[in-house]
Amino acid sequence: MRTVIEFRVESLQRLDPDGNAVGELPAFALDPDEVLRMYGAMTLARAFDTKAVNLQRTGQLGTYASCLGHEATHIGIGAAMRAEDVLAPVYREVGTQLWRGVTMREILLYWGGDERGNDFSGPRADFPWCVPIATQTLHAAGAAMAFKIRHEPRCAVATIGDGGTSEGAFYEALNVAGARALPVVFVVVNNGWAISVPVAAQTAARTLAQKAIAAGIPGLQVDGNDLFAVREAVSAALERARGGGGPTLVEALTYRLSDHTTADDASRYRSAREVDDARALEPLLRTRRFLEKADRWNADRERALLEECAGSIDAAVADYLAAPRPSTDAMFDHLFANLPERIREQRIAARRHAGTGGH
Amino acid sequence: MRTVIEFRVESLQRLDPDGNAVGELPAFALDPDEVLRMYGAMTLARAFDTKAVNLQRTGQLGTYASCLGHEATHIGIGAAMRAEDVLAPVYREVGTQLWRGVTMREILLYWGGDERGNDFSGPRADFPWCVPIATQTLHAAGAAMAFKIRHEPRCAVATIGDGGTSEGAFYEALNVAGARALPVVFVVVNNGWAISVPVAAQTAARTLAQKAIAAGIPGLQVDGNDLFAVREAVSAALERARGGGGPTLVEALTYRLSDHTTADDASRYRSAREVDDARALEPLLRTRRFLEKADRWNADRERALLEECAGSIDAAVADYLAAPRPSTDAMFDHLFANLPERIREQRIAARRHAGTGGH
Amino acid sequence: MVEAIAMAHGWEMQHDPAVVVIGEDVGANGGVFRATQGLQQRFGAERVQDTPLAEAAIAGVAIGMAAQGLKPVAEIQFMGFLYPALDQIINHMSRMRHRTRGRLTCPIVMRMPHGGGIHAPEHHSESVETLLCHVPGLRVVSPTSPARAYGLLLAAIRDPDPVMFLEPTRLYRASRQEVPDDGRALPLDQAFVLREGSDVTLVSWGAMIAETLQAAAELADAGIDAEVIDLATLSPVDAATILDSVAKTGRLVIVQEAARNVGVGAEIAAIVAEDGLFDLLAPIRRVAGYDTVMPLYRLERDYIPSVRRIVDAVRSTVADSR
Amino acid sequence: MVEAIAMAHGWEMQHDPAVVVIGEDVGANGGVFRATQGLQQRFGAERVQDTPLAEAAIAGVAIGMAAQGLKPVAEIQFMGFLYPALDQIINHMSRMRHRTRGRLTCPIVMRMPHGGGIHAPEHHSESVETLLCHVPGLRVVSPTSPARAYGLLLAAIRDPDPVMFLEPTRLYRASRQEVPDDGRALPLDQAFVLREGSDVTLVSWGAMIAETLQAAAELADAGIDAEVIDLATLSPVDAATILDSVAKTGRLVIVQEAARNVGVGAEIAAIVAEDGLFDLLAPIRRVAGYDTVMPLYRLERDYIPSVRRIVDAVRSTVADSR
Ligand SMILES: Cc1ncc(C[n+]2csc(CCOP(=O)(O)OP(=O)(O)O)c2C)c(N)n1
Ligand SMILES: Cc1ncc(C[n+]2csc(CCOP(=O)(O)OP(=O)(O)O)c2C)c(N)n1
Ligand SMILES: [Mg+2]
Ligand SMILES: [Mg+2]
Repeated sequence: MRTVIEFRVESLQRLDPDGNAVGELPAFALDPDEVLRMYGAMTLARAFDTKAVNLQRTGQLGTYASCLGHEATHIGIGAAMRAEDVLAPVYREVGTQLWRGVTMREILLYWGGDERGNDFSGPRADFPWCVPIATQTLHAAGAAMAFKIRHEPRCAVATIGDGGTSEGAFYEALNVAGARALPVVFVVVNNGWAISVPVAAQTAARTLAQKAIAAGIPGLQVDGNDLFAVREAVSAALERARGGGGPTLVEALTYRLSDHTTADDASRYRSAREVDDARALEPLLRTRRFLEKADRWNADRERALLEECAGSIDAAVADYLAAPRPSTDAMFDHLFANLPERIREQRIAARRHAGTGGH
Repeated sequence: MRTVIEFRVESLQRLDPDGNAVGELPAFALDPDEVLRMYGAMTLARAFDTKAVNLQRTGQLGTYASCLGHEATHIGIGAAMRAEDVLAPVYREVGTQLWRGVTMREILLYWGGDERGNDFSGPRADFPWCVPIATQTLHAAGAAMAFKIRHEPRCAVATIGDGGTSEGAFYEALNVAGARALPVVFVVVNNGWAISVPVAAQTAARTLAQKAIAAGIPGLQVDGNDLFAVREAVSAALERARGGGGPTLVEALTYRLSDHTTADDASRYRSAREVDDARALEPLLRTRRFLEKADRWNADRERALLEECAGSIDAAVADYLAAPRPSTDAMFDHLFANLPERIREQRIAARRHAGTGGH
Repeated sequence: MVEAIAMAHGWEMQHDPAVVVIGEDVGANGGVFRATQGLQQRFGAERVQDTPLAEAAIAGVAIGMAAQGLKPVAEIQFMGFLYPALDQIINHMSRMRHRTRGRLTCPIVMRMPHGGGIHAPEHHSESVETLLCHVPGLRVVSPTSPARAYGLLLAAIRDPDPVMFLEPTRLYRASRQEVPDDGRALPLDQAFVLREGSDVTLVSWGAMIAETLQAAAELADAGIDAEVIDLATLSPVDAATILDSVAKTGRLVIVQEAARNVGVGAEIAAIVAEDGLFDLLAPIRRVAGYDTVMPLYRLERDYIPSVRRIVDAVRSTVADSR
Repeated sequence: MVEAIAMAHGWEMQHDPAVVVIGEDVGANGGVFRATQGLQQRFGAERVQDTPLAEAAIAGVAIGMAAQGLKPVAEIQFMGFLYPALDQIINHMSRMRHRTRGRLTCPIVMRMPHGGGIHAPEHHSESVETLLCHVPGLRVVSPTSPARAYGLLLAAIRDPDPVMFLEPTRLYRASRQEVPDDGRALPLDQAFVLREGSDVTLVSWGAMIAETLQAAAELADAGIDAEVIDLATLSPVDAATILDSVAKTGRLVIVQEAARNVGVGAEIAAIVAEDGLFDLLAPIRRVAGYDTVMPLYRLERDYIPSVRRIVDAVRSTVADSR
């Protein structure tokens, strides 16, 4: 047997669970204002998330997918991207979306059953929430193909869950991106679970980063609870992609501290012990510790930040709750640019029966 | 950066293009009768294939996918399998199928537009030809799952082309097979081309064997024009699978010496030079050289073998050509075990209009 | 209904060792709707397997298992996630018997929640039975009560060919009914007349049966006597039962949740326009989902046909009679 | 027809830099039917790209490109290989505009050969337009002559929404027709009356138009004057043209190659049974593929409706008139 080719998967950590730096910190982590900005965004994401779950529990929001525990990954991705890049998220990337300018009101509208939530006023070119698992990775590849054909210095970023890496579409996206050296970064948010299925039952692969090897592209792991490592790795991948170096797969190792969604009861399939262990590694705490050690943070500032978050969240919630129900016509709006005659007739019929349904 | 895990792809060769042994030959290669049996099967496959192409050219067969150049891979796979194992082939594995007992008449019937060709009288549990690329890999995984659940010491083998490795279904099959440690072997028959698309345009992966890494399963390359290497590698993989060791991916490197099918004209997209170079490496020649060097073969024996092949082929062709057109009812036979009333009515209507169509 | 479905699984697994259950979250979690609740504990993790998250794999692996002698019952988590499995279902599952002249077969049940009305997220409320009904070689079945869910699911598992089993999501927990666990199957390929009537035939299936029955009750108050047919097997349809009914009533209103265009309702209308035309006293009417995307949940009650829409359609039909 | 299709690509790529072509073997090989012949040489390997062999990727990448401002024309090599792409088409392509309230759109054409009759291998002869026609948010178009192929393909590429463009395989090389390369599009959403007549309306589409026109000619010899409508846009259908015709003729025979059950023909029958019932002098008839798998080629001529079947159906319709 002759060895034809060798591979290795590497892993990056910059901030340990106690908030201590590991190795050489990247420039942005040495800029305290930048770290504060990211910590603020993580805090907002968590506070907003908590509120959204409460709204669901009190019947004011539909099924909602919490991002509890994913904040470092989400904000790390967001902070690594440029405004003109494009995000193709799943249903859980609240943090990244907030960072990129999707408003809390839009997020609530979407999960509140209203398509207007997808009409992002901020990142106009970003893809909407994507529920059919893994499909968004191909959209990111296609967006990257458009940028490449037009010679624009832009990149696409797709996120995907650990469970999502079992879908064929994911591999097709990695493969086409590799074959055409597309400017796209795939981030696998490995939070340990796909609803009730743990990663070990999902695949025999010991890392999800190694799935990149199948496409002949670089893949690496980062500690997904480590804001600095995520941002550094995604930044490097984006830089390479922007320079024509092609795609990268980044696996961010984190943990889903919540139920899968508000419709799920995780206690049916995983132990409280496991969740407790994971909670000790969660990202806000360690970022706060880092800031505290650098003397940039204290209980007062934390309190002020939380109040500020609460204020903006309350305003957004009020806005959301005040949004009038869409008109019946909205079912037909934007179906086609030019609505065919037969469907125009249906729009008229629908007006006649608006509000007669019982669900 | 910390290294988390390392991989290597190895490659196996046992017979060089001049027919010289490389390294230590496996037992079966030291048994001259066994080698002769395999060489005979390769020769039959090539002679049959030539005949099938001619039948197509003379309007006596439909579109046909030649296996010219694939004989070592095909017979190597066949010889490695046990009768009770199950094959899930593509549309090109004529050699493996002949070895396993699919008759030439059945092969011709299928490509002659008659479903009866799929009712293999020999390997009753083998899957039929599979045209939708990559889908057969999941059938093999499912078959292996059945064997595992029933604790039967049987394996499934799926073949797939280099182009096929771009389809999501292929990765899903590797992944589920790995995750459940299924007794299945996937053989990628890398013949350099997927119709007009060369492997380098199909993927950035430098080997197709490395696609196994995505699923956490072993993958290796073999010289696909080297009968001994193919059989040895597939045998080892089957042995491991049968022993509960899970799946393996074997990439067999060969070359499609023919057009893609009889409907294709490969001169539109590849150079004669490339084909000539590949022809020098083709499998029959080197197996013959091996036998000649061992004093087990000469021109007379070759002539006798070719005559024997021609005789059995001619008989099969005559049989095929004599097969009566299926009845109109055959369209409805075997659609359901219990044909629903509405479709029974259609069967009657179809009889009334049998033979009125013009195509 | 969801308990009846779990119960049918349990009966058949107990009595037929070839039956295996696969799908996403069907094991420890018992399925996101609990339709496979308790099965893994009872029959073990080999016969009740969580699959990786891949629908093409679920269908493809089921085909491989079935061709080698097992009887897989596979869950697709929601009908909106069926699409990746369609290649395997259409190109292989539906035609393995035909292709191999009966040598290999696919005794498979693909179960999936169907339809809206439970305020679910995007893609969780689809009624795309058309995509399956058009495919030769498949049977498509949908139950409308716990008892029919039990009896039809048993029939589906026992059937030697693939059956697509569409479970109306909003009926999962809608009604309680004692269902005896007696292993008795109901017939496939046969519609059920749920209410006899003489003035108009209402044909429906799935969750819309609830609104249709309610409309029939309202119409009765108004002196219009509606016959209600539960299609049960959506493909192939039981044309005889429908034609007999229309011969009696002279009027046909079809109620479906799916988008109107090229729906199963179109097939029923076509059958009657072919084989029962001269029985018709009035134009056929379809009350259907609109030909637009199933909206997010704030508008779903405007999309799903209401009792009012059915009643209005029947009244117009009666008014338009010759 | 296939040259007209390549020509339409060429015109539009020349005049609109946003148009790109992707698919399997569309580059150096010019497509397995040569529908993209010469384009890569003319417009380069960025704008005319061979994709890896993956249909979900073709559709998904097209969506990503379109959402970011390009106008992809994507080839699926045969309609029987469309299925892996359905998830992307149904869950995303058809509804991106709707979902985002017009923020992102999918001006995409998915082209594919459609139908049988050329003695092709398994899976190469499918007519499964139903699967696309039922999906809200898609237009489905099929040309029946070189000129209509040119004009409709231009219209499809220029349309701001996704268009599924089904090219009848057996018409690719069936007829020669000089088509001026003038960039003139034909209208979508509109049927073409190919032959006027007073006794019966024949509605068809795709390759079956050939047999339908021939049947009309034979019927004329027998004194039956048939109007022939080429549906052209299969979804949404041009109901007005059909209803007007039936109002005139009183009889409707629908001819489709696809399996009968829940076909586009059912929709047409249903529309007429709803909105033209009292115009009908005779039962509607569908002449369709049988509800079985498209057989391998030795039997395909028994499967595809023959001129004889159409003529017989029309004669029965006339005979059954009231
Ligand atoms: C194609 C498809 N199949 C099934 C589902 C149902 N589903 C929603 S989320 C989920 C698990 C996803 O797990 P993972 O990819 O790890 O992401 P996470 O939810 O953990 O962020 C499943 C099965 C879906 N949305 N899409
Ligand atoms: C799903 C699907 N897409 C497209 C095709 C058309 N097609 C037939 S063979 C082929 C190329 C296959 O190449 P490869 O996998 O390398 O196998 P080879 O023919 O070289 O043995 C294509 C694109 C198909 N059969 N199935
Ligand atoms: Mg997860
Ligand atoms: Mg190949």
